[in-house]
Amino acid sequence: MRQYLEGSHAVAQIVRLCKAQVISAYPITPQTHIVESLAQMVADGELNAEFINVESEHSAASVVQGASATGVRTYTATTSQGLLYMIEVLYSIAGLRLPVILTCANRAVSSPINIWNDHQDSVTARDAGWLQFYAENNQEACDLHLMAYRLAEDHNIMLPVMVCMDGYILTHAYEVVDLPEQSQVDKFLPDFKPVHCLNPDEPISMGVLMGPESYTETRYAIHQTMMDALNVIPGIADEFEQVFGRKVNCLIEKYRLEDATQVFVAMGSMVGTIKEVIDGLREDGQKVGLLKIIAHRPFPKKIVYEALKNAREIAVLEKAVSLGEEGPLFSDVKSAFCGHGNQPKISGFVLGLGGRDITKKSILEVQDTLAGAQVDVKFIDLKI
Amino acid sequence: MVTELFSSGHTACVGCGQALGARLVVETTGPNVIIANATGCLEVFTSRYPESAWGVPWIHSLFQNAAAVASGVEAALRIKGKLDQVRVISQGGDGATADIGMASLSGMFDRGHDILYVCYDNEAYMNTGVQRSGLTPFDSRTTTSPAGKKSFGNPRPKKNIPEIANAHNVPYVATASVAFPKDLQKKVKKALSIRGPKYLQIFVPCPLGWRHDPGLTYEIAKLVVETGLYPILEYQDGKLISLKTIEAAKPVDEYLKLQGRYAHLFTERGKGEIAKIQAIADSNIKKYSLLKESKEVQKKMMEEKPSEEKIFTTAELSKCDGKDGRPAYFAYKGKVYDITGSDRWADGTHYNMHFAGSDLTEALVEAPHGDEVFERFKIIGVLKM
Amino acid sequence: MKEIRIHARAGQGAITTAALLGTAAFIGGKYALAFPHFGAERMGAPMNAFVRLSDQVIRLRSQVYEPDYLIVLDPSLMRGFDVFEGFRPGGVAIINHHEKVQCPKPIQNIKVFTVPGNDIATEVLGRPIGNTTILGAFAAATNEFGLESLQQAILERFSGEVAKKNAEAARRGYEYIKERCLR
Amino acid sequence: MIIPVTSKPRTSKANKTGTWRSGKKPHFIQKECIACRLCVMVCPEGCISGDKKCTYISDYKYCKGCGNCVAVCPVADIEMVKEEWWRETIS
Repeated sequence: MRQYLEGSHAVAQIVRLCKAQVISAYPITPQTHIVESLAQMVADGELNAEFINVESEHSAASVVQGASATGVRTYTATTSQGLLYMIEVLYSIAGLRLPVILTCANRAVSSPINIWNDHQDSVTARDAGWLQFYAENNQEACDLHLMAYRLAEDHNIMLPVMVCMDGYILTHAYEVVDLPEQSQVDKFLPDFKPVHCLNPDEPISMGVLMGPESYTETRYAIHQTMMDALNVIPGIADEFEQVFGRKVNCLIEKYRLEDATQVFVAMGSMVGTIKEVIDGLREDGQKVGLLKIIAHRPFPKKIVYEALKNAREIAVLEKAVSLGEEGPLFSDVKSAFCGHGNQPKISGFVLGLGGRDITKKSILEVQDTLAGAQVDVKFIDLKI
Repeated sequence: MVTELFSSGHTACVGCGQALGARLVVETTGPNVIIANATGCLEVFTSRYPESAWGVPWIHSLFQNAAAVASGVEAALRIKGKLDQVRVISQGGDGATADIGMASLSGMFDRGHDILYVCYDNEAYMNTGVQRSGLTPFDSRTTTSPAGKKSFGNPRPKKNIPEIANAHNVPYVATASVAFPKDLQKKVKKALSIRGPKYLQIFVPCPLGWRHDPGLTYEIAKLVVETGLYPILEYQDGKLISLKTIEAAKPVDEYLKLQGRYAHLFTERGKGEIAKIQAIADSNIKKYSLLKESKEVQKKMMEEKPSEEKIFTTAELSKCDGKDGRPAYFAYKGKVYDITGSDRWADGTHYNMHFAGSDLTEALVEAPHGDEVFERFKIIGVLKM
Repeated sequence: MKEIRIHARAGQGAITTAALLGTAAFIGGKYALAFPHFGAERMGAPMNAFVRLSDQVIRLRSQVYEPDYLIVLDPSLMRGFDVFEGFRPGGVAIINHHEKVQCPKPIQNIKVFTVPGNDIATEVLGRPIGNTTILGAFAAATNEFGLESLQQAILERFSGEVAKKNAEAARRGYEYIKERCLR
Repeated sequence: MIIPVTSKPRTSKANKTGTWRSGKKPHFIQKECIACRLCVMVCPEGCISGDKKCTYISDYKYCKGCGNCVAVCPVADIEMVKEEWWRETIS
């Protein structure tokens, strides 16, 4: 049913509809409205869940690791310093193949401390074995959470999923959102049946010590599963469409790419602003298009190449930079062209760090620079 | 003089108790101190680039490691041989201290660093918007321990950090409130006179989080002590050496009704809960014997008072209140002074704050003058313990 | 698409006002995006909230630099702050103040309505919080949505007496503009 | 290239928080004052100063109008007064 909600409250409603049973929460701006509304639902008896007020993010991840290992559906949310503090637990959760769902309300990282939006936090966790989806708007954030639970608990995947939504820009934005009915969610999302879990009836030991003779294969298995997920996701997305009556993209979205010679590639809420600029440029005859990356992990390399192969000039815009090299998404997109002939010009742009506003002018500055020589790391709206 | 160690212009909310507490602390430590400050309101409202309210060297750690960063600062000063000129302070809010920073705080205590740790207790995570912490009081409403059809707010009582600090054999542990600024500053000075780890926990009201009138910060910080809900104690090497006694314990309702975070208790459903909070106050009063005339308190603090002069019982002293022609006496540290006829004690009252016929030992701490002003009065006896 | 910038101090309900405005437009059949420009603002410090209204899904995520409409909830802000920065020609500004306010800059055919929101609110709500009164005035001055949509948004957001009184405050703001300013 | 993440000491004074007051401010009557300095001690902004009796005043460039000095003064020598900010200049 179409409602007008703040992004955080919409996501909290989805978590309620998915019937998470153990929720761990440690407050960090701008994630707080999500856990606050879940707390109120539990306090009012609208959500039958254990809501655990932990003493830190390291424990927030540890609590959902323990609960998921004991066979219940879990949820937690964090951002920035909190995500960095819990990273060792994130690796452990993926290694244990536990289907934990985490919302990252993306925010810059210290020092200096900054509470506004960028993607430096979640990209730091991209090697941890979690599926990572980035939402453009709050409708997508809701749909990606529904897909996250279904994919994570699918016995062909059994991996945790991180849904990234831009702090303040999405979490604190009031938008029109179509929330599903409980019956639809129950149809799409079967009860969670763990592959292995802590249970006296079958007292297995989890997370055991594995030496050189057996450790490698566990990593290979996660990597192979990530690659398999690329094929599993489209099928589940179709099921999503049948149940909820609308499409959901989980890997990429093509926008006016058919005859585009210049293509922007980006993730998250800035995509909306880029689409506005593209419509303007198209009106005065410029062949410009956009490829929205939704899944940063697993990175859909083949379909990214298929989508971009006819472009002459590609600009990758991102809100993060691997200090000492280039933007992580830029590296990923360039790698899609390895082994293919007639390489297009691909330039990398860093913008919107620490909440600096991305305006239409910023996008046009990207386009001007793209026309020139290829650059690896161009900071846009730099004040030096 | 406008203060130079914690300057105006910081962006704390109107009537912020934590800004008041932080200013009182750093004005006492003086310039030769390095502060390691955890993430939180204090850090945010004093250090928005390119400005800073601090007049002393100050570093923002992260949320959970202020005590560990301070340990590093202390170690560096120690190896440079400067630890007796430059002292080290580590500070944070209640969440940074009692929750996320507990491990590094325990580590600092355990290693015995020469650091004063100050916890500004505003009883919830205020910087992120009033979420529950380990020091959120019982039944108080926060956004992650909300009141609802099935809940009266925070279901758990406050952690007792002073006793946890004592369990680490910390040489000096004390609590204070911004309503008693002189007592607070006296404890900071005392702490800095001691080597090794020290812990000071300061009660600081938060108008935004507790939803009270910004002008009531002082009043609320006083009432919490006068109801017994926040014992003001001082330990040295684990032994109680001083505490702030209460004349007659005020009912907790007087304190609770000023704050929106307890509004949900003033309903039909909530009445029973207020009784539970009163029980917490009563148990504090009993456990720490906070009431004035309870005998143990008098004996414990005043043992060494032998004297052959006239001995006054408390009852006898209270009759000499200088009214209707009666003499005006008061007691100070066990001695009884005659102030009959003094122009500053007209009909037995002093600036309508203090009254003849009572024991003014504790009240003097908050006075703008020391006990030198008593020299010109005659000592005419001793207060019987 | 129309862009709105709301000026207030932290703690004065700018975000609730933006959300109510967005909800009213949504009830009136439009798409709306309402979002704050959050800082580490403390109670009392100046801050903004933004709203975009349109007939299609709103995708533009940047802040509002050239507002079609301006709402100033706390007139004392105008002392040290140019609330009219980037104000579009033909724009409409609603200022919550009991004294006439002029736009200090020459921008063609703009309308600046000053509405004693706090005084009206004191009469209706018993407290000088003029947010909903100003929203009523906004509805009348811009016709972006009807008074009924705004009142329904208020009734959904608040409850009981508070809701009814705020809905009435909105009507008073609406009438204030209709009678005083648009005749 | 280094861009320091530091601020110079006491620079918060550039931020005149007096503009936060909305309608009321403390007025120091300076008649009963006994120079007990309790107002100086409880001001969260640390912007009250004075030395001898009846010389205490708040710096209105910074005073946010919280009113704690009024609450604490033992001789009621400070009172909150309405402030018409149109005329009051924050100098």
